[in-house]
Amino acid sequence: MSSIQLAGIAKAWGTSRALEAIDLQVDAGTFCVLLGPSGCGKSTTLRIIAGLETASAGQVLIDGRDVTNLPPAQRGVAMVFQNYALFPHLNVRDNIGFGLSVRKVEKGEADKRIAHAAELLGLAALLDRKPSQLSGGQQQRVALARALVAQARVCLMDEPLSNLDAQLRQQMRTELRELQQRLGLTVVYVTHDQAEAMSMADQVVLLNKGRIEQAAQPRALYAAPGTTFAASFIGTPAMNLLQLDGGRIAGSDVVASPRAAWLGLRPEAVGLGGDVPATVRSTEYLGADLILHCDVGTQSITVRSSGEAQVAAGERVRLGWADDAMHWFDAEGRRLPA
Amino acid sequence: MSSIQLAGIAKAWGTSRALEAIDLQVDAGTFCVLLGPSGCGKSTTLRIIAGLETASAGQVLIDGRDVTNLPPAQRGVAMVFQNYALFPHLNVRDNIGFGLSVRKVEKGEADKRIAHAAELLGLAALLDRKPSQLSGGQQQRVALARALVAQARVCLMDEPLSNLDAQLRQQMRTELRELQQRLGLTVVYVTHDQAEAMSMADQVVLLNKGRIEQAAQPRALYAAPGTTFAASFIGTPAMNLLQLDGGRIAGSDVVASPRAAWLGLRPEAVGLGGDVPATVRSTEYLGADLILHCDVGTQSITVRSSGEAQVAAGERVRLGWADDAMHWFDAEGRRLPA
Amino acid sequence: QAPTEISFFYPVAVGGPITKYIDGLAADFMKANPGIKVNPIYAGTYQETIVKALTAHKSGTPPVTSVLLSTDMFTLIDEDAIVPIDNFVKTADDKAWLGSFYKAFMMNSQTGGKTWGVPFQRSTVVMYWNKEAFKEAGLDPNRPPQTWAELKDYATKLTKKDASGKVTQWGVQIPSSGFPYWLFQILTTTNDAILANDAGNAVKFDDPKVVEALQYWVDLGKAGIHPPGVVEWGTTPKDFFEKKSAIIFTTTGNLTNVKNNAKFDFGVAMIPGNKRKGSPTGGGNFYVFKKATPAQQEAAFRFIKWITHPERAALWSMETGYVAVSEAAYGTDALRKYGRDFPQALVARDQLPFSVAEFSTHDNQRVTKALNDGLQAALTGTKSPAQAMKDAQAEADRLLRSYK
Amino acid sequence: MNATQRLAYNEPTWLDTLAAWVLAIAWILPLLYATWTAFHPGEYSTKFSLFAPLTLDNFRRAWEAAPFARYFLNTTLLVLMILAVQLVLGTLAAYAFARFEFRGKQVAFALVLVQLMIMPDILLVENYKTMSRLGLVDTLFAIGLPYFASAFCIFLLRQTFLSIPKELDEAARVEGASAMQVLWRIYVPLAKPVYIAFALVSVSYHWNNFLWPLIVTNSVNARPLTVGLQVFSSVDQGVDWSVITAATLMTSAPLLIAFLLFQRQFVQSFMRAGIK
Amino acid sequence: MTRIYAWLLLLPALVLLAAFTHWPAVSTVIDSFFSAPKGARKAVWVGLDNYRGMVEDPVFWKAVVNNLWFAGATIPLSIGLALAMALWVNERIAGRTFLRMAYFTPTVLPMIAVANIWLFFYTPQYGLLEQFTSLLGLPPHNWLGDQRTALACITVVAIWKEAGFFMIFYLAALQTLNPSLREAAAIEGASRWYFFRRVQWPLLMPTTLFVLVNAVINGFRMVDHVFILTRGGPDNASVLLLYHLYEVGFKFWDTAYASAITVVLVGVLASVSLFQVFVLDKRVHYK
Ligand SMILES: Nc1ncnc2c1ncn2[C@@H]1O[C@H](COP(=O)(O)OP(=O)(O)OP(=O)(O)O)[C@@H](O)[C@H]1O
Ligand SMILES: Nc1ncnc2c1ncn2[C@@H]1O[C@H](COP(=O)(O)OP(=O)(O)OP(=O)(O)O)[C@@H](O)[C@H]1O
Ligand SMILES: [Mg+2]
Ligand SMILES: [Mg+2]
Repeated sequence: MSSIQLAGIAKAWGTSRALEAIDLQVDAGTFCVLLGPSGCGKSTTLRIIAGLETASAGQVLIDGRDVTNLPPAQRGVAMVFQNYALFPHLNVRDNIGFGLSVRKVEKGEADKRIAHAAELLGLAALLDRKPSQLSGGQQQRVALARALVAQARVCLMDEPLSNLDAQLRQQMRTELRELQQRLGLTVVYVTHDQAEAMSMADQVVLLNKGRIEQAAQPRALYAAPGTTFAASFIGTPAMNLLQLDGGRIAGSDVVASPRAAWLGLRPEAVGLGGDVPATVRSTEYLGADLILHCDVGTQSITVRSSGEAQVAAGERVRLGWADDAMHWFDAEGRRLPA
Repeated sequence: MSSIQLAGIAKAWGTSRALEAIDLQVDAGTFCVLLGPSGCGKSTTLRIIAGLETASAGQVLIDGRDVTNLPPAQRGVAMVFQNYALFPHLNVRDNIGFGLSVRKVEKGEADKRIAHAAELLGLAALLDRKPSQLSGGQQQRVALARALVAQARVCLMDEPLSNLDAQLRQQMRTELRELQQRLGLTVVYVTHDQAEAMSMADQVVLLNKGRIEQAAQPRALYAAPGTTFAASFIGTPAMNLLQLDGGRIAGSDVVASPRAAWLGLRPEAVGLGGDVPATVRSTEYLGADLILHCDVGTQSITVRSSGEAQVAAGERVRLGWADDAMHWFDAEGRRLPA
Repeated sequence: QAPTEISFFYPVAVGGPITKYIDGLAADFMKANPGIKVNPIYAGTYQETIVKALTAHKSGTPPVTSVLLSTDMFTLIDEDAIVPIDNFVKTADDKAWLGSFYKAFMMNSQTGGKTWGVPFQRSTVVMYWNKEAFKEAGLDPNRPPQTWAELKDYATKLTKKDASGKVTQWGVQIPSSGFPYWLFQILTTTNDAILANDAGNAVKFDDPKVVEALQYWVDLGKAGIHPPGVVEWGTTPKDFFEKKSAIIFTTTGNLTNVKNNAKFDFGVAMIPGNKRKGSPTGGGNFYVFKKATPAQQEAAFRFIKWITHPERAALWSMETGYVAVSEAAYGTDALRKYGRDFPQALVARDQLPFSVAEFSTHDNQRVTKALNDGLQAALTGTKSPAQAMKDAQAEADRLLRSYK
Repeated sequence: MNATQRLAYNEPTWLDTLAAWVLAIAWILPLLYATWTAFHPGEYSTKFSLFAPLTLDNFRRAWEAAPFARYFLNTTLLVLMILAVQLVLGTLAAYAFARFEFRGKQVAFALVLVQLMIMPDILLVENYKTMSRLGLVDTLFAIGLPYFASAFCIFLLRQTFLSIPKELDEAARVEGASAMQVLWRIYVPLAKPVYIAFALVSVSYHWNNFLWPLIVTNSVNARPLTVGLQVFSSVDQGVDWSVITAATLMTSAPLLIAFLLFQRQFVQSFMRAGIK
Repeated sequence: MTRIYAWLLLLPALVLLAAFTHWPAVSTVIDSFFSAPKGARKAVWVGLDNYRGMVEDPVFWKAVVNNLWFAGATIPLSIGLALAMALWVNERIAGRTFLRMAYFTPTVLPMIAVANIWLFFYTPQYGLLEQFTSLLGLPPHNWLGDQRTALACITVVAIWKEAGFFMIFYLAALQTLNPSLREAAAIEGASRWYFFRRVQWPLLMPTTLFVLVNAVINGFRMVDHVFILTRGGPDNASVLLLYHLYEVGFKFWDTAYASAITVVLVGVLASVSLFQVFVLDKRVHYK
């Protein structure tokens, strides 16, 4: 269990700058998720912590110790790769025990640790299989087991679930999170899936173009996105961002705030039966929910209503929302106090 | 625009039976989704329709014409493959126009059709790129465009979106569906993702172990799953299936139906504040929603509540649900009338 | 005292377990001469053996002695690789030994008044004929053709064609692949022409008698009694066994082979003469290398002398089919008995008095190639015999200029 | 499944099958001929008759013509030695080219590739000089030495190593493996098909190599099979096909049998090696 | 630090390459400017004399022309056949295992021995080829002994020896092609030929290139069979560059001239493969 600190970390390849002055504090025993769109520098950050990449500037501290110039093996970190990076020629046991045998951990001890990790992750019956004989979820667990047996203080994960199908992903999220809490690991976890970030993180670090856009607890991030970027990136369906034109929703008569440039409304905060007239452009049935895409003026509002609602495309509806459901942003996209 | 009919289609490889007597009717201009877990025979069914695989028994009719023994090219079908199967050495234009040039469609006409399809799918600016220079979503669109220019009456798709990331997948779903409706295509679409199936289909065909489990419209399927398999496969989080023991929820005092073996409850149909005592085992924050995993007796109930709810693991809560939210199943998993 | 060790390269050019014989001989020699250790090294074909020997020489570690083609003499002298045998001939016995070889074999072993090589596995070209074919053609099976004219006449009669006009049996066959010049010498010699001088620095390819000889060869082909084009040396004996050729010309070294494989009665005779009788000799000599120590050279000399002793020479001849190198060898009981049982074996010996040296000059391989190319050009019809020989002469003159 | 039910889109037609078989027969004809001739008396080497008597005499004669037992041993030792060294050196060099960044890499790689064209066969004289300077003439070691560093091997392994996902390397490093451990425990096992494929090529090349072994060896103790085989080629007495074919079969038998037994594995190795 | 490590890894291979490839090659170049040492005569500087001799050497030019023919025929034919073989055995063709083995066999047989078998095939009158052509009622022909056919004969042997080897590379490449490409083409109605021409062939381009370079190199170095079949004859009709080099170097012992020929040969081959590595390689890459 260790804390991680990044101080002024920057990274450039030639002239292209991937990261600019990242400052980050990950407390010991917490689950920190690096979230952001593709190419924003998540992997780069993670790899700099792991020591697989060298930072162009700045320092990496693990547990207060400056590890900036240490090779990966000496940083006391474990890592789970996006495609698991299991060794295809080794069976599950040898995959899990790879690091132990490299580090010449005594056989009895190694076997014990492997058995323990396999037990923990439900792999005990699969120890003699090759990775190719495992399902995606099982592979994922092997990768995790390999990271765990090292008993590293820090565990880094780069989109470990992105290759799994929806159901498995769901299940693995819960398992991962439980495990982290049980073992008290410090985890830095990369994903571009906001749902994953929200459901797992103690702290979500939202990256955009090599900078930290916002770093906060999931609830804080959801409740008070600091920028339109954060607002639209988090939540599914995404927050509606309605452009305001002279204090009204553009192209309509609906009055909003005169100070702001954008009005943000979460789809689940908008209800049918209010006083804002709208036209349903299309619907999306998801069983539990029915997603309505409506037009208000020139703006589009997505509404999440119950799956039992019977609304068809083309219908005219009236929408409504609570006052405290409104988020305001200025022209630069910065949040304005309510 | 064509209808498709499968009559008694079966397929076996050696002794292993992949499909057994599939009967299916896909109406012209509708969007039919083949849904099911891995290995249930979805791809096999699709490939038999395409003519890439021969059925061991049964007939395939397209627009009433028996095409069982025709080669793929003569069936008037187009297909989008899971990995797109784009020709890596051809640029986008030549990929889209491949079939036209095979069929020696006159140059002017071909160019017009390619331009039209590219326009439709927003590929106009990419026509000179190679597939390797495209993002996953763009590749997907090229594959779609290639299927469209053929102006085939039937379009078959085998998990076309499964290689895309969540956001892109979301967006492509909408686009695909819109396109199908605009062009009036008959689409048979394979997926193992129930959300995809629900949001896109006119008819969902749920396959299980080579048999049709249930074929119905999404709403019907969601509202009245015919079996516990259908019940648990569709919806996310999945429907709670509570085992009944002597008319009560197993391990508890909660009275249910004495006739049934299983009680099904959708997570969104369960509310906080009822009269069923439960313990929260864990929670999952998703922004808009908060998922609670609760224990009732020996059974587990998943509850979807609002994201704003403040419930922590270990808390004791009371749950409630409406009478008509209850689904009953017998010991064989068949639905019982309410 | 440690035994003197001598390495000895030898090629194998005939079938059978030759390496075994050689190893056996070396072992016998060592038993008789405990102070010398002979290390026989099989070195491939003749061509590969000289490649090996000269490569080794150039890099400073040649064998002490080697069996190489008699025609390699000039090359070896030019490379300064060998020493004359005369250096070691000291006693009267030695001199008698050196004088005991057939003159025909010594022609290739001496130049400039010195002896450079000792005949060992030597051969000559003879004529083989199929007696059954002779009978079928109405010829006397025991009377081979004696002259060019007769040869042509016989060959015409011996040539058989099938209904479609395709030849099924050629009258005569003279191989012309690999070393056509050697076979050509049976024609030039009998036409009384000598191709190269003793000093090995002048050739007479454009001598009218040479051209005439070549014309005769080419005419055999034109007459349809000799296979067209270049005839493969390696398959010629097989052609004979398969009755595809009634008369063939090839080395005496083939005798055992023909004896074992011909399923018909056959005869062996001297080359038909024209202006005179004659045939070239061929095969390998012993050479002693210069870079060996005097002690090794001396030991090699002892070995050579031992192995060419009549008894051994007779044995060697019978085992391999080579011509025994000295009169005395044919005087041994073993060979005499062999000759009685198998008189064909003696034809080569009888021909030796008429034999001439195998063609050899300075820059031998190049000059030879010029001749070979000319011969093949004429035989395949791309050049007239006169033109072919003129071109070959010009090339040879150019090559030999510096040795004058 | 009846004929009409076969979907024609990827099936070879009967014409393909015919052509493929004709070509295959033509390709294997020399081997068929060798087998025929080797097991029949000499007079049947040009005539084919069902009633030809069988014999092993040709093998006996071939076997006696040279010390083949020793040659077999030499060849086996030789190919194994060459292969082993090629693989070790090739692996190290390929690893350096595939996973290290250093100045002069391109140049060094080009220098390696040079050997693809300048085969040791052409440089006989110079190499012989070197061997005799080193006092190695007439040793198995000398036959192998010029081939020890194989550009083909380095090239092939480099390609393979490059195609191994970088994450595996990184994962191993995070687990604490040193560069050598990564090579030995990750790259080498993963490149196994390529090693097998290369082994096949290398072994068949050196099993059959002729000119250089001939030049650089003198004694039976160092001679490989092909040199022994030469006894039968181009002798004064003409070609004796019976013995030559017997010897050919005898000397190539180990390779042929190995290939027959393992052909599936070999072909698969080539495929998995993805040699392109 | 890693630099030193990398060079250490390369060291053994580079040392051996330098000793047995680079140094001999360089010293060959040097030798080509000297006369051949003969006996007591030492090598002397002769400048370009050896090269001038080469220009005037008709056999050299004959060898060049022959070799171009030889290479010009073996390269496309062996590659073409290899491709056809690979396409066949990549499918579910009857007797696939046998076919693969048959095609590959020549690679395993030693040329030095097998050339003698080919000698039998080409022998006039009772040779296998003659037996076959006479069945067809064709006139007899002396295949190796005729200037017009000798070169073709040795070319055929070379093709026979090479095609199966190249087949393996094509087969490996074909197996890595995505099978759904073929299905996609099938749905579009592409014939096999069309699919080959528009899809397989272009996608096999990198393999073709690799094979091509090997074929070119072999086109200039395969001479084992010439030693037994024709020895360059009749009248140099089938002489190839490396055979000529061998004759000059190891029969005529004109090592200086041989060096000059070596330099030319190496120059040609080096430029071919450098062209591949640095130019073509970049152009045909799709990934
Ligand atoms: N080795 C490299 N050389 C040059 N640029 C690189 C390299 N690796 C990454 N980059 C660039 O750095 C930026 C950040 O890359 P990074 O891989 O960290 O993104 P990411 O957030 O992980 O994206 P993704 O979600 O697609 O994995 C990108 O613009 C990328 O193109
Ligand atoms: N060529 C084949 N040979 C033998 N069995 C096959 C073959 N193709 C498919 N199968 C088997 O048939 C069954 C159905 O396969 P199919 O590919 O249709 O499943 P699927 O529903 O598409 O699964 P997935 O979601 O994993 O793609 C599986 O059990 C599979 O193992
Ligand atoms: Mg990344
Ligand atoms: Mg499938």
